[in-house]
Amino acid sequence: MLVDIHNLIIGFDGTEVVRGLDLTIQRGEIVALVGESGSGKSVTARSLVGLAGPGARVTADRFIIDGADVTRFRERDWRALRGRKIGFVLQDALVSLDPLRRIGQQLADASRGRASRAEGAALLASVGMRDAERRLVQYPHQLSGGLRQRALIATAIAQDPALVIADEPTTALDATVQKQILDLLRQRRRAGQTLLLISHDLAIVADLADRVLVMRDGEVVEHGPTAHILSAPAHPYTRRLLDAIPSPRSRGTQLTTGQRLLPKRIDPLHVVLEARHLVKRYGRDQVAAVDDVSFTLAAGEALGIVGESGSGKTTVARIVLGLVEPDDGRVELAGQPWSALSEPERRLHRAGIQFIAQDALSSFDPRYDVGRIVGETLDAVGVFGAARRRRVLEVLDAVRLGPSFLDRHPRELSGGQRQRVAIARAFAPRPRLLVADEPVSALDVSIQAQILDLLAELQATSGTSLLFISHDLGVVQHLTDRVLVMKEGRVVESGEVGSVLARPRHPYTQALLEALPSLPARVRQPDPVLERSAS
Amino acid sequence: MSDAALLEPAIAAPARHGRMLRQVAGRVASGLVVLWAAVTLGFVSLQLAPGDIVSLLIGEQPRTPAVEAAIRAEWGLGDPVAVQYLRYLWRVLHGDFGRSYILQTDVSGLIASQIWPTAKLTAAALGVAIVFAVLSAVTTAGRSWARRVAGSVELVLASTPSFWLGIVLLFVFSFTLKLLPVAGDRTLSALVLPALSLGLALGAVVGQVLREGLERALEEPFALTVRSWGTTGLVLRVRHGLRHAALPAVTLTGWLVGHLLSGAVITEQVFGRPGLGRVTVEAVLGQDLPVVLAVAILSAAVFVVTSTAVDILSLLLDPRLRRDRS
Amino acid sequence: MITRRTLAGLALALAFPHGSPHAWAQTAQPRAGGKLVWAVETEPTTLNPQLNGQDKTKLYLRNVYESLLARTADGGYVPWLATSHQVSGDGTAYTFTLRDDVTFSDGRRLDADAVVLNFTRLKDPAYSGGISVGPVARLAQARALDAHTVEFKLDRLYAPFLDFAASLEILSPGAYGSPQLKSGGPDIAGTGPFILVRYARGQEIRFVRNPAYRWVPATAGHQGPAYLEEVTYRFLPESSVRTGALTSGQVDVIEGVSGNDAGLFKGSTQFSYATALNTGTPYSLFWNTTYGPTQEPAVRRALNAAIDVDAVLKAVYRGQRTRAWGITSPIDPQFYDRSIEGSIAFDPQRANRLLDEAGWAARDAAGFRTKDGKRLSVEVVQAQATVRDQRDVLLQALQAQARQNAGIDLTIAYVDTGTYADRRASGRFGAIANSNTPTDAIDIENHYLPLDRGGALNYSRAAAPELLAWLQEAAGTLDPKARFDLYARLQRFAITDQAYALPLYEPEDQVAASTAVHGIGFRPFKQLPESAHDIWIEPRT
Amino acid sequence: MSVTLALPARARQRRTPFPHAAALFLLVVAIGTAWPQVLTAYDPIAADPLQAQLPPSAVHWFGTDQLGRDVFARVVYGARYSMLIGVSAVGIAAVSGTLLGLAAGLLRGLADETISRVLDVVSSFPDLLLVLVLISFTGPGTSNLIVALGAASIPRFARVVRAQTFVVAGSGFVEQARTFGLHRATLVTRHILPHAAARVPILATIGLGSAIISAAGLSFLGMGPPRPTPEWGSMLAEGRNYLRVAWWISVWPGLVITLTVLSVNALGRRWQAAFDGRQA
Repeated sequence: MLVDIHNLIIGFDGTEVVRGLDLTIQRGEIVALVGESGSGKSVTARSLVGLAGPGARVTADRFIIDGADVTRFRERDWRALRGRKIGFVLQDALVSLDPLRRIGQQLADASRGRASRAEGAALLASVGMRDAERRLVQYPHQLSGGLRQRALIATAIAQDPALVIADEPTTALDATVQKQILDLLRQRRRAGQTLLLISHDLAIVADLADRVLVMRDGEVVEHGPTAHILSAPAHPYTRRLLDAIPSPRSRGTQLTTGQRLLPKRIDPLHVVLEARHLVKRYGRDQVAAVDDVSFTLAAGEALGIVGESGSGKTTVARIVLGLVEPDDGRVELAGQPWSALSEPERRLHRAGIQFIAQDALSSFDPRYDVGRIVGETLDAVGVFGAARRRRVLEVLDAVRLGPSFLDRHPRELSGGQRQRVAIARAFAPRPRLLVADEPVSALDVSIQAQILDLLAELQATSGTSLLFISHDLGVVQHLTDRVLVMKEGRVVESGEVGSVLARPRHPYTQALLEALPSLPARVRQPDPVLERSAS
Repeated sequence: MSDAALLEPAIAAPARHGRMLRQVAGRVASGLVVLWAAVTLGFVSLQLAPGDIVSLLIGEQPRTPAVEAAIRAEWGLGDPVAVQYLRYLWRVLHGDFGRSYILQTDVSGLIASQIWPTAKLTAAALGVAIVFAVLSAVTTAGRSWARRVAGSVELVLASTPSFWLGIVLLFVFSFTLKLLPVAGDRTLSALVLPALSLGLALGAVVGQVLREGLERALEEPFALTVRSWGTTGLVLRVRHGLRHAALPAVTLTGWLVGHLLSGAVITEQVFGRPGLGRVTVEAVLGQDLPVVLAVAILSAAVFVVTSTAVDILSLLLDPRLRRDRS
Repeated sequence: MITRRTLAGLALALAFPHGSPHAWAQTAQPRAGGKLVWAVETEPTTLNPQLNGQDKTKLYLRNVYESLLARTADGGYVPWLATSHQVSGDGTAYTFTLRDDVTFSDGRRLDADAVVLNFTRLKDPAYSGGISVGPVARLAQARALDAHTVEFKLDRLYAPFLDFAASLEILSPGAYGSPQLKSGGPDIAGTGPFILVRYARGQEIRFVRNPAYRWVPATAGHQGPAYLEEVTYRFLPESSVRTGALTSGQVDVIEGVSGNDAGLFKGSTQFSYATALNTGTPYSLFWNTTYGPTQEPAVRRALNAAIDVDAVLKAVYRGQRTRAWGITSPIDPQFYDRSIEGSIAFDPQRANRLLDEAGWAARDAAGFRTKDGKRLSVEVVQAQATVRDQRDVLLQALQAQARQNAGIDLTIAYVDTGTYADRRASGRFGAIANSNTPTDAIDIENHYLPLDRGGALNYSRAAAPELLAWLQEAAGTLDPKARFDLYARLQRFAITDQAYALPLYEPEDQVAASTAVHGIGFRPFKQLPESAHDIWIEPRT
Repeated sequence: MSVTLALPARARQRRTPFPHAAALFLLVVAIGTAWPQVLTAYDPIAADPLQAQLPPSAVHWFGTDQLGRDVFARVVYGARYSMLIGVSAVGIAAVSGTLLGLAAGLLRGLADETISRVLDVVSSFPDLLLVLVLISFTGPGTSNLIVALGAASIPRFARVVRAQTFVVAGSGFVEQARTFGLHRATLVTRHILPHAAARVPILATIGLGSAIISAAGLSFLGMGPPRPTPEWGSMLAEGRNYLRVAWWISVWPGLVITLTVLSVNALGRRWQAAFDGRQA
């Protein structure tokens, strides 16, 4: 047995963030720790290399790594263990590798100066990097995200450790790149590498891990073989996590409750938004970020734009919002010119088109409380005084935030609550069109589920059209009616969600779909425990 | 495929091409503009100087028409202003800053003879500042009590006027303990107190920036990665952290070189050291404009040189600023 | 005919705690070699000794530049570059016979033409500015009678001329073609025991021994070249810094010791300390008689009575300076009339009574006297460049005295040299404080001749006809007794009757040195520190 | 010499020591500035030659100086000049700097380019030297000192405000606010100005510390108010020659300058920490 931990407790300043955790890892096995943010999974992983953090108090009844009792370890013992017995891979190598040192230098550092140039190149080759010699003299920022992550993995295995811990190794990556990294880890597993995988995403671990531990609030709520946990989860939390993952199957139902959504009132004859041949170029070389993009959006309809980073989807959103002028093409709102208007003219109509940004917090004036934030959109429609207060309370109530939130400051709110405030603000002036740019991608999956349910509900009840930008195919197919797949500024495929995703014609769409991790089918059981109130 | 997840890619990649070279070139160009502005300012101020040039020249001697005529002829004051301006530019281009009316001497020669003691003092003070900053930052970053003590010491040092620090150091080390000489610029020991009183305040400020940078670097995810390789704390601090922290500190230090120059003005006065500072003070008090302006132009030139050096040093320190080779 | 001044003067007013400078020399045998570092207070405005009016620079300029005759303690003249001199019976022709073995350090020989060139060029205002209207203006013609004889002719008798001609520093003829002529410097060769090799402004001035030097004046301590190989004067304007530099061994000698620091060296076994009062006009505050309230004699008298000079000197200089009373130095062997001493009494009641009677009876909110709504305000204009010897502190003390004792607002304006010249020329100032060291009554002429008649330093702008009459009469006679009486009358008139000036203290030189340094002395008669020719250093063990 | 302490920082690192002592000390300085006679009965310019250079005692708490003036009284009255010069200089710099920076940040283009160039030229001189150059034109004196010091630190404020204006104008909430259809003037006054200028009072507080040091330094060099004005820097300069025999003449004013600047800096940084904490 490589790792044997019994009753692990980790505390900071008297607060226990991990309680009574048992973890065993056999050689050659892949174990996954799964949980949402704050579940204690990362600090557990870090405690395995003695890096739980400054001020951490780590105790355990039994804590044995490769036969050594680490409860008596001092710093120098830990240093001897790190890298040699346990390698560590963090998410996003852009910040997890020293940006000021060359890859080759870092490989040498990681092997404690023992790896020669040739060995460094061999290490890079072993993680699937071609041109290894050239990569050695490059800096992390000169590599693409996937290559960087491979280089980071190479540093972790430089001293051929018995165990590699990968903490969210693919979180910051695009779906197709994410798949490549997962394939690499799968390869290493086949080569007999022991792996401890930390993730918030049950789907990612589904076809990689042998065993799964599901953590919540510092405790393991359920553990067992992966297939078993995923197909027949015993603990309600596990079930809720699984249910919260949007998928083709979840279309038309609430993710949190499984209940049917209200039917949408789509009026295909009433076109709210029409974009024609939009083109936007940037930089001195006039590279087209958006290249001949056209679409229409009907009243009450939800249109998804999906694509990886750099596909131009955000620029499209900004053009639609009138924040960026297109170089060519035009945008019309309800048949009236929009992109052709001057800003003062546009101002008169801005109340009808509202925006929800990915990062809700930065979209709030830091000096404002919730009441002022939500009320500000009502300036444009001339609602002041008591009427404004009434409307603000109304929309806050619609997003399940009570009057007590009125004078709260956004900094004091959780991520989910902030996004609710943003949604309330967007709906306050009763817009005809809502543009949402990655509104849920920074949220944990259970919170994401709540927000998606809320958006679906409000859209259906208000009849507002929705332009929904996302990198996440799962979210898009859950929420939207039609979809545009963008790549390098162009629309490569579009149509009804069901048909596009069921029968993708463009190879890129197919690759995106393939990269989606799939969960094994399971019998859906309605959850008896209702979602906790957001407050 | 682009790196940064949420950046629109078209903006970044080609624009980075040669950006740094352009930045350095731009820096030098704006430095030249600064120098030209300083030179022109010099000419204008001579024209606007209170009292006419002749009375400045005559100084304490009684004024007779004969004396006046002799001086007018000697200084060529009859030409049109534009001609005088062009001649002035031409002279400055050739390193000729004219004559000091009051000191009866060549300004360029005067400045040249004063540079060395000032350069010695500022270099020593810069050394003190850097050594203090690095030691204080590396040994105390991220260590709760030590950083607090060091932080307080730095706050006090940064709040202490260098001239008073100099006086106190003199009182303690020279007058009371008689360990170090009061004045002079010959022996190395005579440089100790001036360099300390000039350098410590700057060292304190740089030290704070360095420590903060170091602490920020140590909290970066890569620090965790590096530690997971089994690297020792000191290696992490020196090899990885210091370089990150050095970026803002180098920028600050480059800016502080100018401060050292102006600080030298006072320090030289306190310690009775010769140098540019003393000449400057006397020139300012005597409204000896040619000397003041030459010193100003010189310090602007020093600024241009140091800021270019800082840009190049940043380039060496941070590959991300260099043009992309991939 | 050789005229020798036989009037008894004060021999030496030196304060040598360990005896005379020669007594130092007896403790050991003089030794050639070594380098000396001497910290001095005053930076030269120019190194050309003919143009430089700063007495504090003479101690090092004299290392290089020499004059025709030297003086003895009693005011007599002895040979130097000239072996003898004669004055015609009517006092209008002066003949000097030069040594024939003197060379300048640039290799040129000292001959009659060189001396004539020195004197005639000095008359050129383009070269010498205001100096051209000084004593040299009396010179009608200078000519070489032969290679080694020079004759100077005056239009009419001018008694102080010999003092001037004998003391003018002789430059090499090569100097007059040098770009350094006005600023002075290594290019300007002299005949002295040392050669100027380096001048770095604000830092130091360095001299090396002139090995060819053979022509010492009769007053010198030894024959032949100087003992020291090299002597460097370092400019340290702050007195505390100079003191510290000497005590920490950074320098061997310092000049200018503050009253506070004198005690450190007096009676010390490690250091010697010597002082000598200067000749010439004491440091005095000259009240402007043509501008502002000081036009009224009553105000000037009140000012002189309101200031407790003794107490102020004691506080500022800790009792280390000598109170002055008259128009010339108490050590002047020829013309000092000591009956003036004690004639100005500190008497605040009198001061206030005088002012009340003069109509300055009202007081403003700040407590100052006023008349017709105008404050009784006198502005002392002081050139920043000439502040030394804690005179800024002294002026502040006077300011406080005037305010506290008589409600007079004495303001002090520190101005740059150009402004100072403007204010002086226009007469828009309340008072100016100054001292200067010329001897043979040239100092008195400087201060009391009308502005347009050679009164270059007539700060009180006094133009009473008596002054001109007395001074012309005195300059027109070679009878010392007659001159003495005339200057004594002028002194009574200017100080006691008219209160043109308030004499404060007699400037002096203070020299402190490590006891290893021997042979530091003061010039006979003129009392400034002598050149480094006789100085030698004991080998350090 | 004087160095600005305004540095980006995170809140928890800026727990400055002795805030209460600093506030208390500044209160005393403020009293000295407003009502010096509350703290001392002596006249700061009354000289008594017979009482010169007395060491500190019950009668003269800080001793007497070379002219027999009470050093404590001079230090107390000196607060007025040092604070007047510091506060006025910083006020000039803060107001003009904020306006210039906001103009550059909002107008962009040619206006920004022009303003930035001028600021570049001005700030390429070390600030004390710039002050010296200005003084060599205008001559020494209190008001000249204030103007020169103020002018020299305009770039410090203008740059921060300009950069901040850029950041705020491009930030999420301003972009969001544009989508509400707010008028440009509303946008600037409601969302941009308060944030762009938010740091100005803090900068000013910290700038006050360096202004006091610079002012004292210039007075030390003889460019401040004329004597016998009891300005701290010129007291230091006057007392320097008496250091060996009467340390108290220069040590007290120096100590008071240091404590004042230290207090201002400590409070300024605490404020900055709190501000950064709110921002984070």
